[in-house]
Amino acid sequence: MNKVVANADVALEGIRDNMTLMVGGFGLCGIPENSIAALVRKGVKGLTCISNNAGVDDFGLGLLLQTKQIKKMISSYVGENAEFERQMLSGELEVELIPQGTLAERCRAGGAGIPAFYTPAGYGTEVAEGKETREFNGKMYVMEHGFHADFALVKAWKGDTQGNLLFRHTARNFNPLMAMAGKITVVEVEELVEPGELDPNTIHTPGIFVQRIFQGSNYEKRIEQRTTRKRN
Amino acid sequence: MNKVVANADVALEGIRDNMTLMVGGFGLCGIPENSIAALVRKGVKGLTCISNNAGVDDFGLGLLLQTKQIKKMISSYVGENAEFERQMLSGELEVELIPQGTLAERCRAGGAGIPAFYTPAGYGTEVAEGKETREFNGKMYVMEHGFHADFALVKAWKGDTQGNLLFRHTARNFNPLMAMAGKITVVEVEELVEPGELDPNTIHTPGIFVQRIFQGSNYEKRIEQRTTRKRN
Amino acid sequence: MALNKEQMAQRIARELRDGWYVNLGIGIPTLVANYIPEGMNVELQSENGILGMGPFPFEGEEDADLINAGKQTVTLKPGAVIFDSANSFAMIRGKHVQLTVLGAMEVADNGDIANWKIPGKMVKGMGGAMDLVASADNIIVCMMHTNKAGESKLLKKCSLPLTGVGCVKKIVSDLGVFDVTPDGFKLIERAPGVTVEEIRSKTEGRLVVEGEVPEMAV
Amino acid sequence: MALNKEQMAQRIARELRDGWYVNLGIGIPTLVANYIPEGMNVELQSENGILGMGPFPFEGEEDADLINAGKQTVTLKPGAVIFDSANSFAMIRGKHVQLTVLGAMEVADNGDIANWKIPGKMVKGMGGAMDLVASADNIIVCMMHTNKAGESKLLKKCSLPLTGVGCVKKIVSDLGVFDVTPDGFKLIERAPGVTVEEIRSKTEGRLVVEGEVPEMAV
Repeated sequence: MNKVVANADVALEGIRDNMTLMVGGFGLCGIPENSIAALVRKGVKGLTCISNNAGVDDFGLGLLLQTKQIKKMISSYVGENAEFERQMLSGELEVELIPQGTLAERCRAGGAGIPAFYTPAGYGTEVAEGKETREFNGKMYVMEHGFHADFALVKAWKGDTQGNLLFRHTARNFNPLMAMAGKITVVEVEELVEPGELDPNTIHTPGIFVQRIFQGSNYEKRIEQRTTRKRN
Repeated sequence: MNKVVANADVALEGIRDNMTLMVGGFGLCGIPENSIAALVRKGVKGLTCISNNAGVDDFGLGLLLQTKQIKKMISSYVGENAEFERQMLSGELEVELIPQGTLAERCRAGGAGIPAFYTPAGYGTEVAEGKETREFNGKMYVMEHGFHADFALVKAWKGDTQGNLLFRHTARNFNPLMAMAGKITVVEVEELVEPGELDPNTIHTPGIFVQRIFQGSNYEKRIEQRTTRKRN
Repeated sequence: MALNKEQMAQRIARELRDGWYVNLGIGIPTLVANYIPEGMNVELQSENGILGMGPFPFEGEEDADLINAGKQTVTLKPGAVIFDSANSFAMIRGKHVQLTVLGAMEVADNGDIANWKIPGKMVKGMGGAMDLVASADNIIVCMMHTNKAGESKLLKKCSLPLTGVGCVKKIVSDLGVFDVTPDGFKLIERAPGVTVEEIRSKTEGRLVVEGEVPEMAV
Repeated sequence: MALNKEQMAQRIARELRDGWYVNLGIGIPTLVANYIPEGMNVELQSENGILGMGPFPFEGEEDADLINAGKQTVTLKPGAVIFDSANSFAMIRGKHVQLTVLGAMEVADNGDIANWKIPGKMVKGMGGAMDLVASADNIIVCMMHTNKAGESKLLKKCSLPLTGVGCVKKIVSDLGVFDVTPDGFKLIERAPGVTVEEIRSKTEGRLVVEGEVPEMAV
């Protein structure tokens, strides 16, 4: 079951205007750099992007904001991006903000065939407006729906040709959940290996969730907040 | 954050009659042998056990059926056990059968603070009787609630003193999910290690879900169906 | 001649397609694994937590920690993955498994299936069957056409408690292959030497026979 | 004298208990990590997927794949664990985290909190704050008692869009420590040299003062 494709451009074949994409990553950590670059080259427009953040001005999903390819962002936190702010305030960009845990769970639910679930997050706030609320054991909850995407763009550390994936440190974040919920899940890896090289017991994402995988290149892995301490 | 206790008897302190327990394992694979033995020694009665199976006559939860310590079983498949059958048909034992995927998801949901979710499993069958059903995108679903347990009894392969766990092969099954849902989660391991010995990236169950851990002993690991092929 | 179990498994194997993930139920469905065409990539999912399940182990190499959903000792193929039960059913419920093959006691001509409970007898439980039939888009039932008393198992309406409603898409019985259509069981292949008349006489539910129905190659 | 940020963090650290898992929000709450008492086992959870978060890395050892929820480079302690965002919020929503410390723009005397949105200004988003406040049994808000205009942030009713309702249990401000009770903000400690009168004048919500309120040790 070889799912390897040559590169990001091939991997994104079939992406069209107005599609819904999930894009992995938390901040700039664990984002699919190669696939985002390919989206810019491809020039598809009117995209709805489900991604925890919207990148920074000149990196991550910020690149797709510069080119105005994104119609709508569904995120939990978008505050690192001046172009984002400009487009949002001017009404060019639609934004739906949802709690981070709800975002993660909605991706998992979509991938897991769970159409809806209840969470306490956002009850009593504007996030719950228009949503069904309900009491369980004396506490109020909001009903949230599973998310699906036409394409899920995922970044992994290692992956085998069958699509089994391993993530590294906090670059994992939303990636395994979005991998579950894409109709077509495209994965770029830092290291592409043969089946059997990854320990079956410690694979994070089973290949069944992955449709296309490719060896990524030229990872910048930009750090947003370089915080250090002095050796003493 | 050292969670190590001396043995199963210490680990089960606080278990009382009529409590609800989750017990990990699929068939006899990955069952908490030491904790089950300690329950027999302890003699607590009237237990409700949430476990995929009910063991066999003389092993696994079958041991607690022999001693009539179980009042009710919540399981997906119980067909390997003559004593079980006798108690069920005589009305001594209550049995609630639920679909295996629903059982797994209800444990996860309980542990994850999700009070209820929707699944298609069992719609239109007697499993859905008395349960709320609902249509999403033209398909019918059943609302199921999260499960909680007073104690979750879990078997892991390796675990560190902080309760971080690694499971081996299909002995994983329900164990990580039940670990999430126990008010007190008791884990027995084949190998107890120091913090830092397990790779942070490949730990299956983070220690936050575990309250007590001990080094197990004398694992029988009985095989139910020994199937082999001949060398040729 | 009615098909034997191996032939039924062989016939079902012809439904497999390259790149599919498949869940094979206990019994005859398990035998399908032996007939995956050479060179075709099909990965077997076992709902207790395996993708890429291999054959039984060599004698002496059984591992108590590595069993399939039927509690049999198995092996892992290179590239296999282990996961927990929630993730396993996430795959199943989320329609990531392309084909489910399972046995049944009864199937109705609207696709209802009953395979988990006989009232008054010992109830063993549904295991993962209810999740599988409620979730899969592609379900093949593999079963004998009649029960031991000679009564049809392809019915107008199931008499036993249901496992799932309107979900079965295809049936491979020892007598033939049937698509479940809005008009009932549509006969698409006959077992070698089995007549349409015999099938009709042993099918209680609505049977659709259009034109010449070919004999299957065995 | 009102507390400075470090003193506020120090005071909050006194709320920690051995064996707790704690989520520290961005800003002053992050500083609490520097004051965990010697010998006390407290593990820090970062909602982007770390349990057992360590201090910032030494210069030159930053790892782009290892950041905290504030996108700062961090390290792992021995015994740390990494997990995905769904599991992270499973911990939070499932009440496995014993204490959440976070900042706020406003808190009401019924425990409502607002900290994510100022209408008309740029909206950055709630991140994980709504999940945290809706889920945790034990939430400490750490904030300045008044805003830059000198207006109270401890209110009868929040004026800003809410992050969560009736969830805050305790507030550590630069002027004092308050329990959120059915009767309002109950002053339990004063910052050194800060009078009850000053606190009363800067607290818009209902303030409860019973007997002598001690000064905190700094």
